[in-house]
Amino acid sequence: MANRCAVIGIGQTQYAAKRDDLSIAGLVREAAARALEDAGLAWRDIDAVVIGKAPDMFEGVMMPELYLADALGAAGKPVMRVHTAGSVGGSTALVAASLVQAGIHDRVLTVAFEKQSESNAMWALTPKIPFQPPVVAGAGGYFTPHIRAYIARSGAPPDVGIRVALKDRQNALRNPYAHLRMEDATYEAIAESPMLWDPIRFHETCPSSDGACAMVLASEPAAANSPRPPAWLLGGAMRSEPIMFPGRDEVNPRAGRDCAADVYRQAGIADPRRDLDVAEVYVPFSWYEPMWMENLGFAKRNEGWKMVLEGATAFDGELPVNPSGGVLSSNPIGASGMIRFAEAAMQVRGQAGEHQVAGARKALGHAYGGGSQFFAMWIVGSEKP
Amino acid sequence: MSERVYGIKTPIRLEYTYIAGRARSAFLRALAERRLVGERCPQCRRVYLPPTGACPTCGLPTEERVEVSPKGTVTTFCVVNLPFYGQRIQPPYVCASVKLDGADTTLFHLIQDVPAGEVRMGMRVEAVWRPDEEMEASAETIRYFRPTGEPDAPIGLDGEGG
Amino acid sequence: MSQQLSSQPPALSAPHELEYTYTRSVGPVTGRFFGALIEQKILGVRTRSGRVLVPPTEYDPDTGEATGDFVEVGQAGVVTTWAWVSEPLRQHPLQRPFAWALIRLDGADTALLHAVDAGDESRMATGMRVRVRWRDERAGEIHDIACFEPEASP
Amino acid sequence: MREVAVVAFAQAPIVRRETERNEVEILLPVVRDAVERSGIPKSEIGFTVSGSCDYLAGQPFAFVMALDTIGAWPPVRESHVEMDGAWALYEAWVRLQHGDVDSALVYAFGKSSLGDVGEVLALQLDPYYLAPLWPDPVSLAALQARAWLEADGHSEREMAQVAARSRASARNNPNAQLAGDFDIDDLLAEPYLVSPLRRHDCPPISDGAAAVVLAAGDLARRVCQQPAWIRGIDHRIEAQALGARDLTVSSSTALAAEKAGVASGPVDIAELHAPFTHQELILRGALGLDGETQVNPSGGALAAHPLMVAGLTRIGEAAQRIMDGVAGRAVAHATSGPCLQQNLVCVLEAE
Repeated sequence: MANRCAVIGIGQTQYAAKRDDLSIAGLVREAAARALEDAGLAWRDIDAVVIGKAPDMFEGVMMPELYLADALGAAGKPVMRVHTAGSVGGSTALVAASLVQAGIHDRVLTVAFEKQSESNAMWALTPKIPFQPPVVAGAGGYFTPHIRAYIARSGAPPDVGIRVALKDRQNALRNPYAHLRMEDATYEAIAESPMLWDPIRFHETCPSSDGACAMVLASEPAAANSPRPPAWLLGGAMRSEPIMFPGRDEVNPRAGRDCAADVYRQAGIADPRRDLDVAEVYVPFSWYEPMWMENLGFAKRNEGWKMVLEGATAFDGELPVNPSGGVLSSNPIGASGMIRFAEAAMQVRGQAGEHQVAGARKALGHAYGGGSQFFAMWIVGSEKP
Repeated sequence: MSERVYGIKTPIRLEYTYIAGRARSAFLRALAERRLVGERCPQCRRVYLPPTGACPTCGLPTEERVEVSPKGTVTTFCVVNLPFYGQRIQPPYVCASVKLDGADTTLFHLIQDVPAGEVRMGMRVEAVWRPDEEMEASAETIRYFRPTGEPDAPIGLDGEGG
Repeated sequence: MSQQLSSQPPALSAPHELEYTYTRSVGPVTGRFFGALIEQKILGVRTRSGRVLVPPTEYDPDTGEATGDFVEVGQAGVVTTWAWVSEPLRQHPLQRPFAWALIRLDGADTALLHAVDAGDESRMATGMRVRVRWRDERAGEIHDIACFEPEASP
Repeated sequence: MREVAVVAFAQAPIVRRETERNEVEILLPVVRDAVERSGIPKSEIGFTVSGSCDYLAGQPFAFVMALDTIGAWPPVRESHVEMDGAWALYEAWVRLQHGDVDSALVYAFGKSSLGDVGEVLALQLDPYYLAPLWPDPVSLAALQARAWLEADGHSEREMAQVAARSRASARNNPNAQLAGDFDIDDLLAEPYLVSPLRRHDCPPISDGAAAVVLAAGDLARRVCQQPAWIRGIDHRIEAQALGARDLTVSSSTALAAEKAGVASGPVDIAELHAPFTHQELILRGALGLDGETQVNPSGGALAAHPLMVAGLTRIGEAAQRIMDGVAGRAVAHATSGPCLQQNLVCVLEAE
């Protein structure tokens, strides 16, 4: 069976609208160097590097692993680059873990990044397809119709999104790396912010960020002498489904449900709401929190919004969701999935500082991409499986 | 020592040819005659519009062509209020998923000739085409969809069997 | 493909462009190199092992270690290899036949890749010396080096 | 290491410009052909992974369309690398080591004709020092060719011989794009394209797709008469700056070959992903191949070079010859980046 794998080093950059103090190599290096330092390792100790990011049109650098080889100390080593749209940060971590689980490498550096300020996020995300009508709705234009369908289906009160955004904005104040730090976040300030794609308001939407996140994944023997407690991989899974087919439930996609069931089975999670202590979930628009609560089996169908109103997902709630402030507070798209995976690992290592959930022992990292059709999830724990 | 430069501007312009492919070209050519033609999967018998040439659930080529009605139902929609890069119409405007009668998948297009606040899920709409002299093999020949005035149609809220 | 469809007219195609002017931040090392170009100076950077890298990169290509101090290098150097372009592409630095070359400037241990305006292939040879030709209006980017030209033989 | 084998390979006829079908329509028959040849029902394939590059089509998320070709329903374990399909095969080989999944579908597609490959590939280079000068891949390869010619007393004739041999071998490859008999002296009489490279030294621009099915242990034996076992597979990268590299050798190929165990036995055939003639000769040296090895019986990248596909095709072509019983031990190689910057080596053996 697969070998054990542990996270022994984590590094994140300061997320911001524009990191104009760094080159692309410098941005990736900031996260990777911090991960190595956290793991007590030097560049030569790393056996392989796995890089992930979303479309290369963001930076205008094609297959950037080639240019980044020296910034990641990769000369003479294996390097791979993963691209699975928005879930890429998560799938990259799973591909890196796969190398350790397969017994091929002992110490793998994995990095995910996006430097969106090099161009314009909307431009880079909008495919230019001839013969198409001018129906350019932007990223939010794809997801808000599914939010509308969820509200109609679940009967959720109209302000659930505002409450999620308020929670994540307040959580971000406890995360030194967060991009958006809304000191005066209030219900009214969010409610009165301009409607971008009805029903999503300005403060219920994720920012465009520059940022990178890195982790050092290690085999059991390599993790034995890591200076700080490791986070043990208890389960990891990916699922994909097509974007458009008859009967597809775009609000509660089966790929997400199947992926969660697989990762829970591997980690021995019978009741996720009871057995997990914290979840870092990919929520780029506020309403996706209640929707993913149902998709992940934390709540019954059409009742995810109740968890928000009951405060279950609050920082001091029964199952804190996105104590880091989440994607709503920092969104370098290629890195966001890995930030979720890394923040989950930080929680079970007791390394999350101001936003540490007391006593967190098992945590979920979740990422999704494309038209809610690519899913990557992992569960990490403080105890060896 | 010399001053440090912080940034550079690098113009990148690449020219491509887009090949619509067999299935999509047939769909676009039918539009020039104001006909909406999808393709049916030989195995699951579902009609895909716009067709991609393959049935995504069966992994089989779709070949049989099926003409569907220019009328359909809004399954869901969003109201775009914000200006952003690459936009070609002034906000606010409504974009909606429209399931045409006879098709099993939805078309994403504009809804106009109705105040944004009145657009609703289940609303019956019909295609508004360009004038004859502007017809060509392009999805831009459908300018937008507008309400037909028929009573709303039920839509499977729970995502039937998804 | 079933018969029914093979008598189709050819597939539709159309041109489409991918265009954006990227606003890049260059970071401290490249930033110093570009800053020096404005003043008609060429900087290299020293690795821990003492090698001088030109153009200066932030990290040692062999070890991944951060590079160290800057050092000014010569404005002329030796061609280590070259290639002759008889029909320049629309975005090449010169629009008349020219040579791409790897040029190890005096004082550098690695070679810079740029264009050499030699006029004719016969004037190119590995080992020849070339000198930088500065652009008149310099903006702090790689085009401030307009190209290189064969050094007048003494 | 768990025994994993190639049990099926399929590819599309490689053409200069596919103007009728889009990527999905090219890929669909190739994926179905490979799955059918594998004898494993599509629904039982445990993992799917693909290789492609958005910049070839100039569309972000171009790979998402391809998902339609594999019938990803019910939802599948699927991943994608923005690299040549050979690296997707590596990811599949790693995944099969875990033991919970026994088969994998690997596919790759690429239409190099849609954009201007000379400009598109320049975006792989350093975005501050090099990409803004827009050096095209032929120019960079020409720099390498001259360094190699002048370093070891090689000749342009040796390069022309590689071209002639490749296109003669391609005559018995129905999927090859360029095939035929060429006289060495006629080739050498041609003008340079970018000196010292002539047109015959350079790869064609191609559109194509390929798919491979991998299976582990007993499943491989059950579905395939003579599986092509992956005895070793490894890949390495070098720093990119051409001015900081020794372009006359391929150190990353030599290192990958050592890790993959190339030297531990005779090599009947080698399928090398050398887009330019001099690169095949550099790779032969790095892999330690002698006169006994037949190189690129398929014609190699000089006969057909769909970007993001040609590397996976080398593994497919080598494996096919083992499955057909024509070779007992084969080496396949794939490259990525300018002037052989990153290289993958795979050793395949019959039982």
